Amino acid sequence: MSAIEHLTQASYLAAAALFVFSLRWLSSPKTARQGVVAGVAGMSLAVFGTLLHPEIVSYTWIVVALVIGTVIGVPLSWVPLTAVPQRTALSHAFGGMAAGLVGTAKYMLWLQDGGLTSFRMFAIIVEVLLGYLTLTGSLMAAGKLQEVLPTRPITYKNQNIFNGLLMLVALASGAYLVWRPETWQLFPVVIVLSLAFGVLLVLPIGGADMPTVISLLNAYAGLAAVAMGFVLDNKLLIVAGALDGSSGFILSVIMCKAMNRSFSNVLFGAFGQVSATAAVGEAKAVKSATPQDVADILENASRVVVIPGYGMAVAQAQHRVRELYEQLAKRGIECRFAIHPVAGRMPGHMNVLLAEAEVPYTALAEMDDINPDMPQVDVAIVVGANDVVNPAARHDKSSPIFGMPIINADRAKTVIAIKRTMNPGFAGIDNELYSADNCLMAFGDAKAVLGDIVKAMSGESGIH
Amino acid sequence: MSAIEHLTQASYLAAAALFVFSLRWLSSPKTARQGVVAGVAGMSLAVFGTLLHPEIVSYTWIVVALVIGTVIGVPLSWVPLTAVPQRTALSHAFGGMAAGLVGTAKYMLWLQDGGLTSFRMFAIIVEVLLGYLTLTGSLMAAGKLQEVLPTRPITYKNQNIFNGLLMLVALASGAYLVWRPETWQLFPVVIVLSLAFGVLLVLPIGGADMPTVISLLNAYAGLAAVAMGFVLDNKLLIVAGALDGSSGFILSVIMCKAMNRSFSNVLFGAFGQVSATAAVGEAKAVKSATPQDVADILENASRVVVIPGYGMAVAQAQHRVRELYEQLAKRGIECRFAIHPVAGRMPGHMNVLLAEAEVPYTALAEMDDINPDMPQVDVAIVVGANDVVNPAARHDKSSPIFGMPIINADRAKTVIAIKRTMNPGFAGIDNELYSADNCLMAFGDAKAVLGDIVKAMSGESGIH
Amino acid sequence: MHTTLDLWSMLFVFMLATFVGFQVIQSVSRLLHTPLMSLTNAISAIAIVGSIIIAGEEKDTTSLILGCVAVAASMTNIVSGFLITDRMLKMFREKGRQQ
Amino acid sequence: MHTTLDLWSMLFVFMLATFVGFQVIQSVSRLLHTPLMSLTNAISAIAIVGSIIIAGEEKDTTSLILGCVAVAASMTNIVSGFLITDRMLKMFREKGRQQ
Ligand SMILES: NC(=O)c1ccc[n+]([C@@H]2O[C@H](COP(=O)([O-])OP(=O)(O)OC[C@H]3O[C@@H](n4cnc5c(N)ncnc54)[C@H](OP(=O)(O)O)[C@@H]3O)[C@@H](O)[C@H]2O)c1
Ligand SMILES: NC(=O)c1ccc[n+]([C@@H]2O[C@H](COP(=O)([O-])OP(=O)(O)OC[C@H]3O[C@@H](n4cnc5c(N)ncnc54)[C@H](OP(=O)(O)O)[C@@H]3O)[C@@H](O)[C@H]2O)c1
Repeated sequence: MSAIEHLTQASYLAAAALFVFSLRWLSSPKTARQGVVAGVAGMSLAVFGTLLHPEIVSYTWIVVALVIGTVIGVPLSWVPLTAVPQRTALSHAFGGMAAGLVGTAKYMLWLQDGGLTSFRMFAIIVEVLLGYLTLTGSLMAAGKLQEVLPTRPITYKNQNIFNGLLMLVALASGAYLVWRPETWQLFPVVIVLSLAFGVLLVLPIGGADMPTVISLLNAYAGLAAVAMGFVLDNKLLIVAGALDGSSGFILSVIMCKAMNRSFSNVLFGAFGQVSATAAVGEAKAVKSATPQDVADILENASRVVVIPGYGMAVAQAQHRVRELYEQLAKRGIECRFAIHPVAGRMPGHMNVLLAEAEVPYTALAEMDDINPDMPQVDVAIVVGANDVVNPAARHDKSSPIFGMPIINADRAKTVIAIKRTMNPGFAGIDNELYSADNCLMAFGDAKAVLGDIVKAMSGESGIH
Repeated sequence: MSAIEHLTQASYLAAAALFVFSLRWLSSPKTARQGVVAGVAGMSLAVFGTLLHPEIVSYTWIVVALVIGTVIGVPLSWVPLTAVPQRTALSHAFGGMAAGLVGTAKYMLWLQDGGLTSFRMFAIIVEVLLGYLTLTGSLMAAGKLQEVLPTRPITYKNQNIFNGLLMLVALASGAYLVWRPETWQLFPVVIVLSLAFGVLLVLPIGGADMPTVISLLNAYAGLAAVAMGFVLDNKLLIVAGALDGSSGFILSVIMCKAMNRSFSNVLFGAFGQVSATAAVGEAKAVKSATPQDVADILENASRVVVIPGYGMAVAQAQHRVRELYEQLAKRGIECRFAIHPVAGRMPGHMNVLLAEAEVPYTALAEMDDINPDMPQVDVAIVVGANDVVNPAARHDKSSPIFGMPIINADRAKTVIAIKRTMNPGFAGIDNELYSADNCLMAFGDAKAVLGDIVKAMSGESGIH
Repeated sequence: MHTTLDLWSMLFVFMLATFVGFQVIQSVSRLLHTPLMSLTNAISAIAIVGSIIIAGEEKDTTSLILGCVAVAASMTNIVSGFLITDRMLKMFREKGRQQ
Repeated sequence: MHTTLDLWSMLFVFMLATFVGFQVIQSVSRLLHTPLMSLTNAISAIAIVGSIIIAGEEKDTTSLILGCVAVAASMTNIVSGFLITDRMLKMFREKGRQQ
């Protein structure tokens, strides 16, 4: 092994260590940006180490490709925060594609020079299958999130049987290829089936269920990188892929738990439609309040908790929320934010939006930390959240969200719920919170209502 | 690679995973015994996988050696708990010896058949150095702990210079061997120097400082196993050795932190005598109490905290402590145990002793958890602890233990300190706690004093 | 012989990396789950390593094209992944603005 | 070539195992630090794997003797380490006796 090769290997080892530190530093917002630096350093080391590779005969096309990638990548990082899920999905698609293409190229090259051992063939099949499946699956997910594709679940008769048959054909072709790698006619079959599979898997899933799907595709993209590592005998790929794979896996498990779905449901059945039980109960009487009323109530409170949800994201109301927070702080009223793990449409959604609006993260509290304090809270303001504050999850065994942990908004002395209508949220079920005695509804778009509340408060702030 | 070899490798992979789980399950006493099962399973798999090795020509001597090992090992596991540190040290000595011997044998074999690459030679040197150093160092530590050897630090003039020179000679011989592995005359030099080194390093350290040394030797034994893994190209050895190494390393860091010593002090300077500043202050007046007094005070308390220390271990008073706990529980008096991380003479010392006496571990509280509650505690009973409750650590900048975290016994309403004399503890400094207004001394052997207290309480328990 | 012994090395690496991954990810702050997604996204674009070799070897036109597309795709992920992660993380502050 | 590529595999394994070790050990309950010491003691006796091969190959008398002594020493650690760990762990209970 030449000195150059040692250098390459050393840079790979260092890159692997840097990636581990990169993720480790995400354990706190204080060290998190350092984590990005470590990640960039690791990636640069890995790329430079690779460019030293003696088998590279020309750099021209590599540089062209790198430039193209940069030119596409930079604007992709400017998307508004509400489009982050789509961007993530798109990015998984690219990752899957890269894995699939490298696997395909390696197959062709080894087919020519006879390097196809059955172990390598096996690794290639896994890489290609996961890669292309991730490509089309993620494109579908991105399309549904961007609402380019219909977001409703698309189902047809015998769907499961059809998918199962296709899967069988793909596995049989793969197995045959491992046995006889030279039957190249089967290789395109595997590719096409993998591509089809990605589409078919995401087709029956509603747009709102995409976050779980995206996390799962994240795990698949990671596993595809691992398989590429086995194909190319490259430990760095295995390490980075495994880190990515476990991240996707853990995030989907967290989402499942917070939504009270079983995990097998995600691995297989997340790929199944969410039964939207549109339980239309008798319309219960609700009390409503004007922004001025809300402002008055807030003025007299000493402890306030804001519970944001998907509606805050839709209305882009996070800046108004921060203004409210400042008004309260000015009066010495304690204001905290109660963040439910699956509030919004992706893990950590609320945190990023509030951070964008410059709410200090020290004011954010996790569900388990704030729930014991809820009975001492004077006013809980629910901003476009619905399912995550539905008390039915605690006691109504027949409810589809029964058992899902919720933020106990109903235990606060007064609850103010800001939403546009009495329509249900993501889970499609009514929320008894709104008809509770201590609950007032402030109907309207979250941004507008909050704006009025803040105006009412700042108008009075001189008097106060 | 034959099927058998694959089987061997598979068993190694499984063993490595089992070892990780084994340690992971130690995170809670509930799963800890499961951890032992995983460890045994991993070790058995590894041994069986190795016995399949096709290069083994005869099993006779292996079986003899295994039987001898078992015959020695079983009685070694019956030692009383107070002798656990010695046993651990002895066991590191065996581990170091095994590494050293295997390294020596491999050197000889490869010297004959010309297999000595400079990489292998390097790994062998590291293995042999760490192995033999651990052997003699651990024997010294065991001897000091068992008080077979003088426990006082043995120092002489120019000690550091002498050690440094020896180290230089050893490193130079090693380096020369890596360059020219065939100069076999140097190999015994390295062995002898390593053996000498182990002795010289532990010589200047007092018996009471042995726990830190033992943890460090634990780390060295682990690293020796890692080096053996590099010599034999065996990943399982590398994994197990790395796990062992990090454990020893972390435990010594924890001890250092809890003793407020810097870590470099441990890596290099722990190998230096602890300056016993026998600060003999003016003898302050102390109040003393009889066991009957203590029993009366306890009867009227509603929250009691017991703070055990090295004296409880010396006096073997843990069973009396449990009886006291039961007497209190019978009266509905809350009784908890405050465990300082370095109370006693090894990490976790108090926990094992109290567990032996069948005190439920749920009654044990860590320092950081109990300190905030101390002002609400009616009686704090200090059983043979001294340094870990010395308030000087909090405020006296000139004290050698300044900055060491302590259990705030002095903040309890009443403190009762059980010890034999006014002599200082391990750190050799006076303890102002004893002369505090709220402190009563119950002089005597911990076992006897506690026995009397319990007797006084149980005598009255009928009346109560 | 060489590739099969190496197979076991790779399995060891995979197993250990998975352990590390699970432990590290579980300790990521919940606050940062969205940036976590984009950061792992960028890291998994390590596929660029394999793509560069395929593209650089220029064994034949097909593999050159496939390799270059893979390089461009991975580079896109790297650039956008790290940039957007940093953009999000910059927003997390202990104190509010001007305070 | 073979041994040097493998060198890097071994370094990867070592690095990852160290990460795993640090994380796993840091999460060990403080209650159990004494049993931890004896358990890692038993695990590091994995040196038995190397010792068995040296002893079993019987290449020459010296290596046979060295190997056998190493096997016996490692086996001692395995047996006593696991037994004493289990003995200690058995004593940790949630409730006191007879309750
Ligand atoms: N975070 C994740 O990772 C994730 C992943 C998958 C699924 N989910 C699911 O998503 C749901 C999240 O719960 P959630 O409470 O955050 O949201 P939700 O239950 O979907 O409710 C959102 C509410 O916001 C209101 N809203 C919409 N636009 C609004 C606007 N412009 N102004 C004011 N209000 C507006 C809607 O009521 P109106 O229409 O009446 O205004 C709706 O009731 C959970 O069921 C969870 O399981 C989350
Ligand atoms: N745990 C570890 O891992 C570790 C490692 C290294 C060093 N250390 C050091 O060890 C010390 C531990 O502190 P500690 O408070 O537990 O112990 P300590 O400070 O050494 O004090 C022990 C006390 O117990 C008393 N004692 C001895 N025999 C007794 C008996 N038979 N009956 C009643 N009392 C008896 C002694 O006083 P009398 O002689 O007056 O009775 C002595 O003051 C710390 O300084 C720590 O840094 C601990």
